[in-house]
Amino acid sequence: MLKLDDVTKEFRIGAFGGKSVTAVRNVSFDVVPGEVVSLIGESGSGKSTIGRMILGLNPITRGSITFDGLPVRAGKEYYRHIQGIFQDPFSSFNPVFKADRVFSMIKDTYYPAVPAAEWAERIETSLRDVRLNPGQVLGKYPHQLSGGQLQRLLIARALLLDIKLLVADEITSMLDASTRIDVLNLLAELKARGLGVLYITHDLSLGNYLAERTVVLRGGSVAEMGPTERVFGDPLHPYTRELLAAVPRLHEAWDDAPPSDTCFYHRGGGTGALYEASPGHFVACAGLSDC
Amino acid sequence: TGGGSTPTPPATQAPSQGATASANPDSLPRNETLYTTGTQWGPPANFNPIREWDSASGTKGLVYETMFHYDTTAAKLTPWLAASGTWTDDTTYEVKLRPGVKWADGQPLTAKDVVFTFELGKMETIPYHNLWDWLKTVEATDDQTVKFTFSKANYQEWDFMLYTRSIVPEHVWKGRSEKEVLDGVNENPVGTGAYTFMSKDQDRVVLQRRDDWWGKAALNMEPKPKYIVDIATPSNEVAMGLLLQQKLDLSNNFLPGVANLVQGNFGLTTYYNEPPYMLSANTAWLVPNTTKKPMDDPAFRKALASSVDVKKIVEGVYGNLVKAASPTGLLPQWEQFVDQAVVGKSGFAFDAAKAKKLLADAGYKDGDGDGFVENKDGSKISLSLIVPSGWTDWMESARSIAASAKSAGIQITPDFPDYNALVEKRSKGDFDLLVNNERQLSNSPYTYYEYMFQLPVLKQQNTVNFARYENKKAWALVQQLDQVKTDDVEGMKKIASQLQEIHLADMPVIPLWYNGLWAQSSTSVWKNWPAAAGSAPKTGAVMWRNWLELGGFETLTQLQPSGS
Amino acid sequence: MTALQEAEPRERAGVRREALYFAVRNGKLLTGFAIVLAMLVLGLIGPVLIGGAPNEYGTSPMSPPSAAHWLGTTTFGQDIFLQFVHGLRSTFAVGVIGGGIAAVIGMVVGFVAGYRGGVVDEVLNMLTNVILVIPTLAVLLIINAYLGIRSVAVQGLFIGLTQWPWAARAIRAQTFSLRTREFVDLARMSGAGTWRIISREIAPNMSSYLFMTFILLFGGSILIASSLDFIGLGPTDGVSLGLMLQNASQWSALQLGLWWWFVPPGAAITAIVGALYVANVGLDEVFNPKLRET
Amino acid sequence: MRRYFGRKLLIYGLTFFVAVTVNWMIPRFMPGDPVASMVARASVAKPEAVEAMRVYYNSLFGFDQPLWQQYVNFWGALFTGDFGISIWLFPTPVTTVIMNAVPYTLALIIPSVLLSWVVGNRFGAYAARRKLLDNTVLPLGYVLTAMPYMWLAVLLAWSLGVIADLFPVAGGYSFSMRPNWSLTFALDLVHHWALPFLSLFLVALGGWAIGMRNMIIYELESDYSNYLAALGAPARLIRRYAFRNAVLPQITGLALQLGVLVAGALVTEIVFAYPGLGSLILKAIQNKDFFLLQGTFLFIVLGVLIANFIIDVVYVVVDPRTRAGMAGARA
Amino acid sequence: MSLLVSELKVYYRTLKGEVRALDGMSFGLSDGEILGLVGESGCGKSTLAKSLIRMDGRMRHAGGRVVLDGEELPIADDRRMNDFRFRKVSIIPQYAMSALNPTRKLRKMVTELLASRGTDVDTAELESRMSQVGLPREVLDRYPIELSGGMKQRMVMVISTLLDPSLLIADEVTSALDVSTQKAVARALLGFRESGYVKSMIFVTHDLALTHHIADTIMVMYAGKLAEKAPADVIVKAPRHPYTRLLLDSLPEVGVRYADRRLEGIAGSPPSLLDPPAGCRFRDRCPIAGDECAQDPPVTELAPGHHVACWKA
Ligand SMILES: Nc1ncnc2c1ncn2[C@@H]1O[C@H](COP(=O)(O)OP(=O)(O)OP(=O)(O)O)[C@@H](O)[C@H]1O
Ligand SMILES: Nc1ncnc2c1ncn2[C@@H]1O[C@H](COP(=O)(O)OP(=O)(O)OP(=O)(O)O)[C@@H](O)[C@H]1O
Ligand SMILES: [Mg+2]
Ligand SMILES: [Mg+2]
Repeated sequence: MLKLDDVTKEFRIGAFGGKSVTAVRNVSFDVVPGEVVSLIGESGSGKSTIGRMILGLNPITRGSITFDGLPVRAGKEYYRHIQGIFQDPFSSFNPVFKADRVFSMIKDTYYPAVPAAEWAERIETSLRDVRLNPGQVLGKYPHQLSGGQLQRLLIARALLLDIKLLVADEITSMLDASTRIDVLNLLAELKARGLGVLYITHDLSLGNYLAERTVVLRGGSVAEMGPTERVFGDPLHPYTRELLAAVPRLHEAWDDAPPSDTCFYHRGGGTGALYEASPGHFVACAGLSDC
Repeated sequence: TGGGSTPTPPATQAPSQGATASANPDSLPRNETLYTTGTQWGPPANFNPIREWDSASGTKGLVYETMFHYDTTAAKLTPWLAASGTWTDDTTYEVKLRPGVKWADGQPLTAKDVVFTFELGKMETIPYHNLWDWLKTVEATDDQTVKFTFSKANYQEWDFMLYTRSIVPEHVWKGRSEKEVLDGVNENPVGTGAYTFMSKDQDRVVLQRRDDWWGKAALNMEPKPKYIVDIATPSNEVAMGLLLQQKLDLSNNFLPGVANLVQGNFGLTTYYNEPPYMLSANTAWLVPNTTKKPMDDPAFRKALASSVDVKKIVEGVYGNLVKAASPTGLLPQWEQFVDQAVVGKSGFAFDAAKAKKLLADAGYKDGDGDGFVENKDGSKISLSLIVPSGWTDWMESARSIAASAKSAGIQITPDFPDYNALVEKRSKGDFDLLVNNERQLSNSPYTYYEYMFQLPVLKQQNTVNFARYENKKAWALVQQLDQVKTDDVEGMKKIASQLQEIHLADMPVIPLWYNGLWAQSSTSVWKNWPAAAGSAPKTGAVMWRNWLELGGFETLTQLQPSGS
Repeated sequence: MTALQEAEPRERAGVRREALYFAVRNGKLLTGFAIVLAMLVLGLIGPVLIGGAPNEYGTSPMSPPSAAHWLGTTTFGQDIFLQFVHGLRSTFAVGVIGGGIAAVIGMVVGFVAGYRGGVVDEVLNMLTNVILVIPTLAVLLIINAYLGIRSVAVQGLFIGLTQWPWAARAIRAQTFSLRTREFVDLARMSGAGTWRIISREIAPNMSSYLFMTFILLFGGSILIASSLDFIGLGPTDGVSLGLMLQNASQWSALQLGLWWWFVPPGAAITAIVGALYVANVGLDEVFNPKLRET
Repeated sequence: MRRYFGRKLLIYGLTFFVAVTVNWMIPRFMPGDPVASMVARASVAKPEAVEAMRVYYNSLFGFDQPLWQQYVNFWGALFTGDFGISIWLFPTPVTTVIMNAVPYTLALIIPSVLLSWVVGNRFGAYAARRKLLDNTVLPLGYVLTAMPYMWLAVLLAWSLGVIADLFPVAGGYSFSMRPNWSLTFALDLVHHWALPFLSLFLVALGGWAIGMRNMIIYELESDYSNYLAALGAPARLIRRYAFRNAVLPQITGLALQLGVLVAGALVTEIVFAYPGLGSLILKAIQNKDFFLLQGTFLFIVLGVLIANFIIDVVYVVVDPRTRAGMAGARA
Repeated sequence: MSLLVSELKVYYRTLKGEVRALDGMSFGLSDGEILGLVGESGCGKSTLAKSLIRMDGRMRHAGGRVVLDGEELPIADDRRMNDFRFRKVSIIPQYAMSALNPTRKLRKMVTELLASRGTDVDTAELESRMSQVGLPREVLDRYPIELSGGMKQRMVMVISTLLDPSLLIADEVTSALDVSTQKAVARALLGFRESGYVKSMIFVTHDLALTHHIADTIMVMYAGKLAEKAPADVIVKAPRHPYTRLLLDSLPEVGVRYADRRLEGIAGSPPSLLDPPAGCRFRDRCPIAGDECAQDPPVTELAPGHHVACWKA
């Protein structure tokens, strides 16, 4: 369904783009319907940039992103199938308007002909899907709603369209533990209905909770990717190991990252050549012998 | 440029000058200095007497001198560099120069200098080039005698030349190119005059009296101020402020409202202590473009003349600082040339009813009832009156003219184009009405009539006959007047009377008021300023260009320090 | 993000209601607007009530304020109060036209540069900087001198055309920070076009800021216009406070002791512009909790 | 850093180019013929003489050449510091006229800009969050900034000059003086300078004070101020830090305001008949002296550009953030 | 006991009335103890942290006492509090990333700050503390802008503890960091206690797992009140308050997958602090709430050091 092929993104900064920063480097992966792919990695590793490229909000420097075989084309048709939710629910709403304006914007563009009553019904259904009480959230300003409520409003908004792919960028970073888990559960339910989800996070445990497959990014390129249980259960790349070790666990003591003596790191400038360690499990290493 | 703008250390000049300079010239003693303003409008640009229109004040009159001065009260030439001048025959004029006149560099003034000066006029771009249309030769018959031979003797104009052309030293000027003569700065002027330039700066020139000036002995005259500081004219109100602060002795600016101060106790005087306060300097004319409808109709022009309430302008705009003009427009100084009989018969005065009647009689009627008359063919009359933008008093006057014309049924809209644009319109004849005062008081009303009637009318009229009025007879009379000897007053009067008849019958230009010879002086440092009353001098107290020869210089010689 | 959370406590009252609450209690805002409003009303209804042409010569020149002439008369006997109320009108007109045009240009340039970014931004930014660096009064002087200014409207136009750069810069900066806010992306994903996003998403978010910009431009226009009038480059027709000042000064009002001719127009300009500034600070306090005096 | 300056220079270059080009166009494309007015002033009646003069002046000013040639020549002349010849003050070169006036204008602008900036900022910083001052003295600031330059100037000239007779109301130095290196003369210069300076200074002062006050309130609420306060640092230190940060936008503000301040100086000079560029510009306009106008305008543009550049340099020196490569975001 | 907080009430003044962000908190902290403070967003954690060192303009001390090392802290008196700040109580604020003056080099800033508190900088000591948190000494000659977020965070830690305060408040110092930096910072905090730079510490966070790693005691807050306070292990392994339990239940761990085990959040939302309902504030969301919960539950000590405010515990 969604396919990234050797995607690279360079940001030009300074006047007339003198300097450039490579935010994403030769990244390839795909997302199929009904699958959650989680994108993890430290801050600045390029996760959001990938999400924004998929959403057509940032142009691609090199490589290609195709959706159902067609290249990304920001516009009405494209967004009928692909929607995104951003990491900050508060800034996703225009603070001077009521929160449910996000719904009417959808209506204006996609369903201008739908009668008001029917539309109200659709919104209600959608809100109930995300387990919100319409009476509690409609007609309110964003600041009168909680982060979790806003987050779910956004999901409900996406659901109004018959989308096939959802890019969820750190949608839980602002939520406390209990609200967070509600949102995650919702995503999981949607997945069951055939929705493809690109779940972007830097919190490994959340990625692990939800995703079929995991892509670990480091400095813009893929360090390791594969089925979640393999990546988490048998991390091959030292960076993945380091990350896993740093995650605080409730019932275990912190242990130090295993010394990274075995593998050659792919930092910036590498070719990004991935080695397939086991079926579907890729790791960026110079070669098998090193790992 | 000038030495004044860069400070010079006092050490270098103190010892050498100590003997002659009575005070430190870096700081002029107040009681020996005359502060004037109203002459120059910016930094002194040049000291070239040929550039009469923009040379630093005093270049002509104080530094360079002319052969004669003209006494406006007595209406006659006063010999100056010349000891005498006589017509030896109808086309030959002989000047005897005064002996003992020295240039500032010590060289004597000779007839050759005079010849040189007039021959400069052969250069095409020199302002008095057209003199050579009727002047045949200039010769120095001896060191002191100059003989002018004319192909056609324009006596009136010649007298004007005699007191307006500065004589320049041949030994300094010889070999200067046309460009240099016309455009040169003439950085260190060598003149025969009573003053030399001491310093200059952005906003002033400072003149210092020459104690070896020839006139002290020869004329028994001495200008009293040892120093004259002529200040580049700031705005009116600043000039007034300076005057009130007694930092200024003579302001030749138009200072509206000064009448109030003259009446009050501010130590300010003007020529008269009642309206019009000032002597008259020139006539402001309302000039109709006689090539356009309906200004081509004398009847309309006469109605227009009657419709203007000059009194209102004189009182309202000028606060009585000016005088309403006589119907002939001739300055009061020329009163003897006004033929009262002609004026009595066909003169005019403000009379809206009469103006209306004149219009009606001539066939201008208000057909559509908008309060304004239409052309005879029924087309609308809507005239614009242009005066330069920024000339506030004239702008106000134009508004006033429009208002009073309205009451007579003539639609006039005042318009204030930029001066440049106005000049262009004026010279191309692209206007309806304008106000103009180009011609100043002179030795002869001839200059006024030349202004009114000069022919032929060219595509571009630059200085005269802006009305483009064509009357061959009038122009012939003007030329005739030119050739009347200047002492033949009766002859002049006769022609003038004929000209006045034409003028009043046809009204090519409409006289409005006499602009004043703006002169307001403070008596705090200098007294004995010219005044109408008592024994005070009767000359004009002006430093304006070309006016020093008309009595301005003489005024300086009669000043007295207030302290004494 | 943490700052954001703190700035928006969840339980605070509605932004608008809160702004209103503080607005009606803000002395600066109220005083400022009251003065401006009073002047505006005077300028609007004054000429209608009094009637007569402001430049008409009267019979009693140079008379001090009296019952017949509330602010006295000029050298020409014109009624100064009548000129004053007409002058207020044109002064407000110049403010509205000049400030309005400058605000519109500034907003368009600022929004487009800020929202579009990239080369468009660079080019607009360059343009802004160029116009910013050129001393505008000098340009105005030249334009005025050569083209001549006939009416208050043309004067306002010229002022508007040269005064916008700082506003454009300020708005660009604001837009720049707003456009990275995610609701803008969300609007894009809802199929909104550039123009719609700017006008419906970004602009409403800085409405108070835009209003303040306009206030400052308004005041600036009045001051510039009065300077131009004073130098004699004002409109040739009509009356304005600046022209009154120019006339008063040209006809030596102060030297002749006609203070009533000179003081009111200058005081009115000062009052209007000063009141606008004060109101601006008041507004700032209303919309910005940090500036509120607790 | 180099980029930052490169970019700035590009803008300056462009501005200069635009300014020069516009400038060049003025006498050539505006209505009214400068030569015609020159000829008209010379009061020459004879058509041939008029024509001769016209031809002569046209060639003198190069108006007889093709436009592109004139444009190229203009640039050429510019780089040799040749702005042409003044029409009004013919035949003085424009450069000379300007150079004579410039010291006066600089003497007015530089101290009034800098002093009002420094004093205004100090004052605003001091008043911020001090209720009493904030409510009493700052309103005065608003009134001052809102005053039209010339109005204040004329009031000062009248009250302190004409009425109180404390200060002279015209000229750069006494009309009785000749420039020399003496204390008396220096004092005289200062005496004449005082009122124009004061009026410029006062009007600008209020603006800076207000700006600073608002700015510093933000800074006093900022995280680093809160942190310092939480560590018990005295208010003095916090204010000092806040001041330094608040001053940075004020530096940029200075660059933004420069054009306005120059304009104010021009008007003030006119009121006080101070022999600087302002009086010159007014006269150049009144006399249609295109070349002088061109020259003064270019000179001002150049002056503003240089001042801006200095401000940019200062900015880089005082604000570490620009040096850390964030330059692109600003400018 | 180094710190004793009793019945502390701190309210925010707002237009609509007072927000009772802290409504009667009592707890103690002994020497050398690290107290982890957790709780839902908006429950008053930062308010507690702030009120112990510097209340902002909108906060009002509505009651209660704070005693530090036997001395009462005049928390409502900004001026008198100054003597205690930095020397006795210090803070690493939530906004550590922007807490450093951007236009001063760090060395200068530290010097001036210390000078203003009447102390000189002991450069050697400073540098040794910096190296302890992994900061090279060159950092002192840089501007804050030139440091990464983590470096700034650690620098603030060093600065805040320079005068060896007896109580350090660390407010969500790790939430903006990625996991590896988070770990480094947390370790450094532990190191500080070991080296005796600080005696005791309150560590505010929303990350239960992280707290568990560094805190000795964990205190759970709910809606401005204490819910449960116990040694870290006890909280994690045997929580008694229903809120604590539900909180723990909703924590995904590495290894827990939706497919395997579906975690559940806590239904409902916390009460408004503007006008909080009487009785137990968790009552509406509590699965085991009963009638007695209409009464305010007292804090009871179930086991030594294990305090719970719940009728059902
Ligand atoms: N608009 C932009 N212009 C320039 N650089 C950018 C831009 N957006 C992102 N970058 C850079 O690209 C890199 C990747 O940023 P991105 O936001 O994708 O990271 P991330 O993995 O989402 O980080 P986080 O976890 O903090 O959200 C960073 O170095 C960032 O500075
Ligand atoms: N300035 C304020 N004015 C009014 N209410 C405030 C203010 N600051 C905070 N509050 C309210 O006080 C309560 C406690 O806030 P506090 O910042 O202490 O929460 P917190 O537990 O630190 O939350 P977080 O985890 O989000 O930082 C919240 O309900 C909040 O809305
Ligand atoms: Mg991101
Ligand atoms: Mg907090």
